[in-house]
Amino acid sequence: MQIPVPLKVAILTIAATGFYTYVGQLVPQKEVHPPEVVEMSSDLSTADLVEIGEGIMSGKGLCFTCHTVGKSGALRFPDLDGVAIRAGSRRPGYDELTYLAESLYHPDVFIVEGFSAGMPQISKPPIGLTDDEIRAVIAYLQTLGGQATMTMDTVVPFSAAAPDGPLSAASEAVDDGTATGSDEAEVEGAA
Amino acid sequence: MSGRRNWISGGRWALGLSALLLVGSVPVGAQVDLGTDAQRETGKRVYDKYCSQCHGDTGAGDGYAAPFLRPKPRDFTSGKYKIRSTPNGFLPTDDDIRRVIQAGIPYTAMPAFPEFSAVEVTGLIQYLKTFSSDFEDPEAYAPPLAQPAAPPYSADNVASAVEVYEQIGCARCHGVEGRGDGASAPTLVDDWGDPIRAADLSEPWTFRGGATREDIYRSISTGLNGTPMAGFESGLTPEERWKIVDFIYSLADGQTEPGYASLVTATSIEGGLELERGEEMFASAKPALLPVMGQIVQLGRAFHPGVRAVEVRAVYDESDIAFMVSWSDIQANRNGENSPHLQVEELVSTASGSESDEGGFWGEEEATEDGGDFWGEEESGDASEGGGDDFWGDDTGDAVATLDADTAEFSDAIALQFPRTLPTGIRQPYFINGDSQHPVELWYVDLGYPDAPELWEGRGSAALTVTDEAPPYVTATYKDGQWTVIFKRSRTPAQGIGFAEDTFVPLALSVWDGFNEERGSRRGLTAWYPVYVPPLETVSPVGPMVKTAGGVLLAELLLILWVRRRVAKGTDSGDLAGSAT
Amino acid sequence: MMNLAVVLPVLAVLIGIRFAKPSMLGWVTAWWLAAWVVLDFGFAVPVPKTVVKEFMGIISLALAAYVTSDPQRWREVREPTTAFLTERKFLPLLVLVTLAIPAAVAASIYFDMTAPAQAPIFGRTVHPAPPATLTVHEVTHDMQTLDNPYRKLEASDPAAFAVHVEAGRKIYYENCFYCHGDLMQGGGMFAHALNPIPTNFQDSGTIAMLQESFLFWRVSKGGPGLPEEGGPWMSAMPAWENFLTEEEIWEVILFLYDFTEQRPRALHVASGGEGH
Amino acid sequence: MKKSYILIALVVLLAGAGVVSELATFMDGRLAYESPQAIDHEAPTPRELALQEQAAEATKEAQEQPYVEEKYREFPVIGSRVAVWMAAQLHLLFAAFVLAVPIFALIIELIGYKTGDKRYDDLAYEFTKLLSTAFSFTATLGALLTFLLIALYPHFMNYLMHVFSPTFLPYVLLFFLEAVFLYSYYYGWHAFSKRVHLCLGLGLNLVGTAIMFIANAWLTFMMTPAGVAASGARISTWEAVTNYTWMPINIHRMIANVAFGGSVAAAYAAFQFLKAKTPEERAHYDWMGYIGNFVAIAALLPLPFAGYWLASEIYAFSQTMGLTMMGGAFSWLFIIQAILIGNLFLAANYYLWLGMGRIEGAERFRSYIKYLLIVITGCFLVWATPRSILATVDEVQAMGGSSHPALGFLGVMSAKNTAVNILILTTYISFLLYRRSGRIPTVKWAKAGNAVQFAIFALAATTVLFFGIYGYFVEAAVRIKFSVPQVGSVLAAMILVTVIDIFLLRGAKETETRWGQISNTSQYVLIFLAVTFTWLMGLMGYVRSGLRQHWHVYGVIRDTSPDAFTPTLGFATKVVSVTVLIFFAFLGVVFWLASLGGKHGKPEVAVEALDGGDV
Repeated sequence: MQIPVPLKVAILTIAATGFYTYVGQLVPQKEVHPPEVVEMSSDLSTADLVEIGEGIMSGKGLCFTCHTVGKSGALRFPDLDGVAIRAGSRRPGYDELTYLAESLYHPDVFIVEGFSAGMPQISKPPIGLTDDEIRAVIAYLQTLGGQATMTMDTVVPFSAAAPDGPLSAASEAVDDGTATGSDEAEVEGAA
Repeated sequence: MSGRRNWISGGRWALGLSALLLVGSVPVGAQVDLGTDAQRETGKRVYDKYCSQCHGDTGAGDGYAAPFLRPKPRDFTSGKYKIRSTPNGFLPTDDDIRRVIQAGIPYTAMPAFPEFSAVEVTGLIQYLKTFSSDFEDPEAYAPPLAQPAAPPYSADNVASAVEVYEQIGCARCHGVEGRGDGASAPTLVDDWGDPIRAADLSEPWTFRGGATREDIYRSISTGLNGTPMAGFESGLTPEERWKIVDFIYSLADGQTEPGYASLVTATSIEGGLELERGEEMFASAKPALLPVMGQIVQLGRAFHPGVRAVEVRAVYDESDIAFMVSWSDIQANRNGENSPHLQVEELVSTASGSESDEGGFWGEEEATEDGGDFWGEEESGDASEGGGDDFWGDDTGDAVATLDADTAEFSDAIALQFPRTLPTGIRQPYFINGDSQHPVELWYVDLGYPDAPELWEGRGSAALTVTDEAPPYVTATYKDGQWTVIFKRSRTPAQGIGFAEDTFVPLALSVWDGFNEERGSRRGLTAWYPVYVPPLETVSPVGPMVKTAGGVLLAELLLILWVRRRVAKGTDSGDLAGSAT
Repeated sequence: MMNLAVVLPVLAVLIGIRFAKPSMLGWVTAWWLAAWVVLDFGFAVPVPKTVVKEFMGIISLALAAYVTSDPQRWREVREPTTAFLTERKFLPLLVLVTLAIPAAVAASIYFDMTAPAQAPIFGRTVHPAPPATLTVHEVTHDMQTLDNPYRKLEASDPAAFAVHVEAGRKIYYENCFYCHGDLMQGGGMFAHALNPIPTNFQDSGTIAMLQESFLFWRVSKGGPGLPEEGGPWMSAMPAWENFLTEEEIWEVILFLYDFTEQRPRALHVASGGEGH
Repeated sequence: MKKSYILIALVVLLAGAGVVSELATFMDGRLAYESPQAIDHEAPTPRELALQEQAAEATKEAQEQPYVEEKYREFPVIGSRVAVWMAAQLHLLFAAFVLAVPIFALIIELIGYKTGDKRYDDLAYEFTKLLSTAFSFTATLGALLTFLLIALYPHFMNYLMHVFSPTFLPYVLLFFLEAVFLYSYYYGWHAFSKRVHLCLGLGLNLVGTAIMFIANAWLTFMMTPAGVAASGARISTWEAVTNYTWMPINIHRMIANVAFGGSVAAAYAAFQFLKAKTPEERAHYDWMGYIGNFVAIAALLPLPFAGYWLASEIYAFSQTMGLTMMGGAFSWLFIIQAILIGNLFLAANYYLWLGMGRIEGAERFRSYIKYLLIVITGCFLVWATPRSILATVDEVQAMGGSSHPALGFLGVMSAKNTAVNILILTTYISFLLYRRSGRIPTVKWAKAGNAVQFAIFALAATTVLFFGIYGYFVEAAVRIKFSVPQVGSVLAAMILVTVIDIFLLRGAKETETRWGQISNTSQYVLIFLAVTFTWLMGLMGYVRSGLRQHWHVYGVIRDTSPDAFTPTLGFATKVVSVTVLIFFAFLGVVFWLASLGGKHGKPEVAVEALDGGDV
């Protein structure tokens, strides 16, 4: 009944790892999931959108990694306080909604003076906000100095649901993203 | 321990003093002890840090927290101390004050301060005395009342006490069953005109003066200064007082601690869950007493919920589940209306007192100031001063007539709250009406309309809606100061949460006390408590028992065999890990 | 802290054993039992079962190491055990013990399975990780650099500091003491109705371990603002940003430290953390 | 007879299966041919036409489909994350071994060279023997890991290449160099002159360390990125390399590798000891195991301090990450870690105590063991006390919170720091006692020397305890700094005492050490130690990597794969356990191969003369 040494060693190894696994099962078992994807039903009110938008800005959207609200001084990215006031008048022919939407969908098309490009396309991975999430973000941005008017029925320019408008050409040029040079040309042209 | 010893020595002291009283006048200098400057300075230092936030810098009971408190913090300038060993109307002894400082007053904001040193407590006592000139008046002092050792509890006393209890009018305030629901209870105010509630004698742990039989005896003897509760030192013989004590003691089955539950366990019953069966259906269910707190998180805050605890029982069968919730209520308010989503104005403003300029946020009005409209007439306040044979005077009867529950604006109501879906992880919906991501359902019934229960869905307090789902069946009864409400619903509803076997379903309750002007977000509520529905068919423990025991036995036998073999072979080298060749 | 009625007799027995000089087996058994009795019954506030189990596991390991680390001791334990297992004269007792152990195991399983249900346990994260940034009243703060704006007054202008502390005191006694209590020990009037119970600020393991920015986060966002891993999700702590201004939150934080005579953890201190 | 029945049954079964399947195809065909067209013409049936059409459509569709770069691919059954996790863990374990063994092999060889004692040289050679197979395993597993990463995380790997491409060429070159050095070091053991050979060993170590530093840059960058823009674009590769945690990880890993390598080598020795047939073999492998364990424990002692440094750098990089580690989801992991390290210390001391059995005259120290054990157990208990205790609702209510009024004192940093320092000090005393047990000092000042040593220990212990207790009375900011004097006094005491001891035992009267006369139990303890070390490395690897939570590169590149969540500790420990078991299976192969090579070169060592006390 002599047990061979390798077998004994194997049993010891299995017993030791088994014991540690057992210890591992005794502690509280928590699974931490990435920030939840907000389920956005089609009947959300404007206030809901604002709330969700704020959550996205600080969570999934990572907006506050760079942007600030209510800060001044040497900033790397534009401060968002009062952005709703400026949004309607910054680019000729752009209303508030279009401006905000463009800034979110195609951040490199128009760069606020004094800043340089660098914002990732948040509608694309790794951040990858959905159209509805961007809708919520816009709703929140509208409250910064203004009144949120966004609803679930509002057609957001540049989103998948938007009909081909006067701006779709610009958006396509940016969308394929193959040549940065052409983007710059667009910026020049648009400015 | 030490408190009791104080009482015994106090009693001796009292005996000595009563001997002196018999001889002649009270020796003045011996009694007025206002302490030294150093003591009072120590006292002031302690008072300013630990006491003034409630009792106020000048001892007038008007500190920062005062507007939010009921009972109000003691006004030391009045010289009226509730908990004493001296006769009604007289100043307390130093030991009385010390006892309260060190032990606190249960179910009020007055905490216990056991960490104060003897010097600090003595200093504090002397400093408190400076607030009221009464302490300089030798006439205001009286020797402590005799506190005899408690005779053993006697069940016979209980039966004969009922007569005394009725005769001297206890029931008029405290109610027939002692639930603080007497006819004049709604009208009671203290000496400052603030509404005050008669003690719920079925919850001794809430007694301000302590829950032991000795404590109860003392409170009956001395009365509570400044409240309508008179002293019965002369009105009742010690035997009669002990009878009352035993009667009160019996109301909570001798419990002096509430024994709050952490779980509601449902019990399976036979014979169908028929509402007609009423309370009888719950006879076998284990009661779970859940503490209720005020809703102070959202606007319309209730700093003083009218309900302190609710008792929940649950029964179930294959198809249905039923909950019975009962709680003490001073008055059944069946008129008026109530609803979970109604907005109410703040009863208390933070701006009360000195800074009136920053009110706004809490609502402008201070309803407590003109409390007459629902707290009753003021004249009952001086009732305690009579103290003679008829302790209550005659006028309280009228007061009862003017404060009729039928004209109340707010009705009583109750809601059972469950998550809409069973939480999978540790995350639960917000305990007040859920939140946008984690909705809850409310089984709501306005007790003014017990036939029309409603099923609400909550996604936060701002998003409460009545659903068109089938509401639970409800019956509600009010008897001797106690509401008993029974809810019944299918265990597998079409929508919302079900009650599967062997699961924990979170439950939170909300109770609205109409008498306390509670409505909407102003209410008493509980945290989440799990409701456990055990499997209808319990797994027999025999299988696992036999299996494990067999396994252990086998291991033992193997071990014995192994050892024996080794010994027989003579290879037992003593090495733990086997032979060393 | 300790239940002397239990601890002293155990000590007496252990001292008695020292003089009685029992066999090694008896000695080990006595110590094991003594440790268990002290852990399970020796504390005024009972030690939770999970910790008792963990500690007894470690102590068993240590005793085993002690016995087997010396051939002499090991022999003293082994020989009587072997004798008990093999010798004929012990047979009746051996049969009894061999049957008793499975019986005891079966009994414990029986009691486990028929025990009344207990409320489920939720582990609690003591200090959940704060977010990188915090938006209160529409102002976004960087948690790394956020500090109490009034803290510097403590040195530069004690009188003004005292005014802020007093303001914090007023705020505390108008809002917080219902749960956290007059003495900040977490024992307010509603504390008995809450689960988890309110934080005890007097405990040196709470606010003294934290930066003021952490308190600012917890006060302003409350239970609803707890992060994903910050269980158990039942905290009744309100999001005070709905009731208090930013200044008021900072003031009440000042008061918390002032009353409890604690100091906040300094900003920018790279620490090894606890529990390592 | 019976066998033939079975055979027949099998044949019948197979035949039956064949008939059934044939029938099924036939019927299918029959059904298809029911169309009247099929009977008369060769033309395709409608079904065939439809099928052709379908196939054509699919082809067309595929042709029209644009190529889309995949972000993630899924590994079957266990998922991508676990696959990469296990591959990385295995690779790292072997790499750690391959990096560590040359370090102490070289040192032992050097000792042998300096003292002229051939036994050391043989021992170093024996350690090196384990290397070559392990090296191949490391390389193979590294390749597996790389393939898995590129296949399963193409998008993310592309990004890492974007940042780190300049480091790849040096890495590969160094890898070649490593191979050259390693094989020349091993095969050239007896070929080169000793000096040249030692230089080869040095080169091997330098190259190995450089390789590790480069690989560390990649993984520390994922944790504490630097040198890239917020968008992820590379600014400076050098900055990305020298990020916050790079150097702490380098140091931590180097020390931990030595500890791990020593313990695995000791396990090898233990395994050979248990299989040994002759007293000579037993003596040799006992000695080897002892040295291996000595190396492991000596490296283990400073490891907590390196750990503190790493943790403090993590805090400095991001408080959020620091709190996630210590206060958040991972806080319970450190209780498991405490149990592991407590086991390590207990087992290491236990091995030493057992080892005293082989030394003549060790009996005089036997009575101290009791007290050492009590101290170690006490420290173990303190370290394993959770800050917030798992308790039932009733227990929590009785405690008035999630921390116990009495035990709560043991759950905080002050107590734990004190416990760790005392634990280290005690283990060191165990070592000292062991060292002493074989020798009796002859110098005149022996008594005074002993007294001074004792005083130093007492002073160090008092300092540690003083700051531990004082820590409860000061604010946190001050308390954090207390670990410096605590650690300082322990380190100083260990150095001072060692120096005194060296002089004290000069010319000491030595008693006989009977190598090989040790219980088998002790050898299993060595194996247990190796398993525990390995498991601990797996666990700490998990926490280091898990801290990133749902990020590939913390704060820069988000993990959007289905595996982005942080699994439960229970799951993590299972993966770690499986990995450890696979590792030991592989290790068995390595040991076996090593023993094949050694069959004809059995160590011929004069057992009695062996002297292992002085390393």
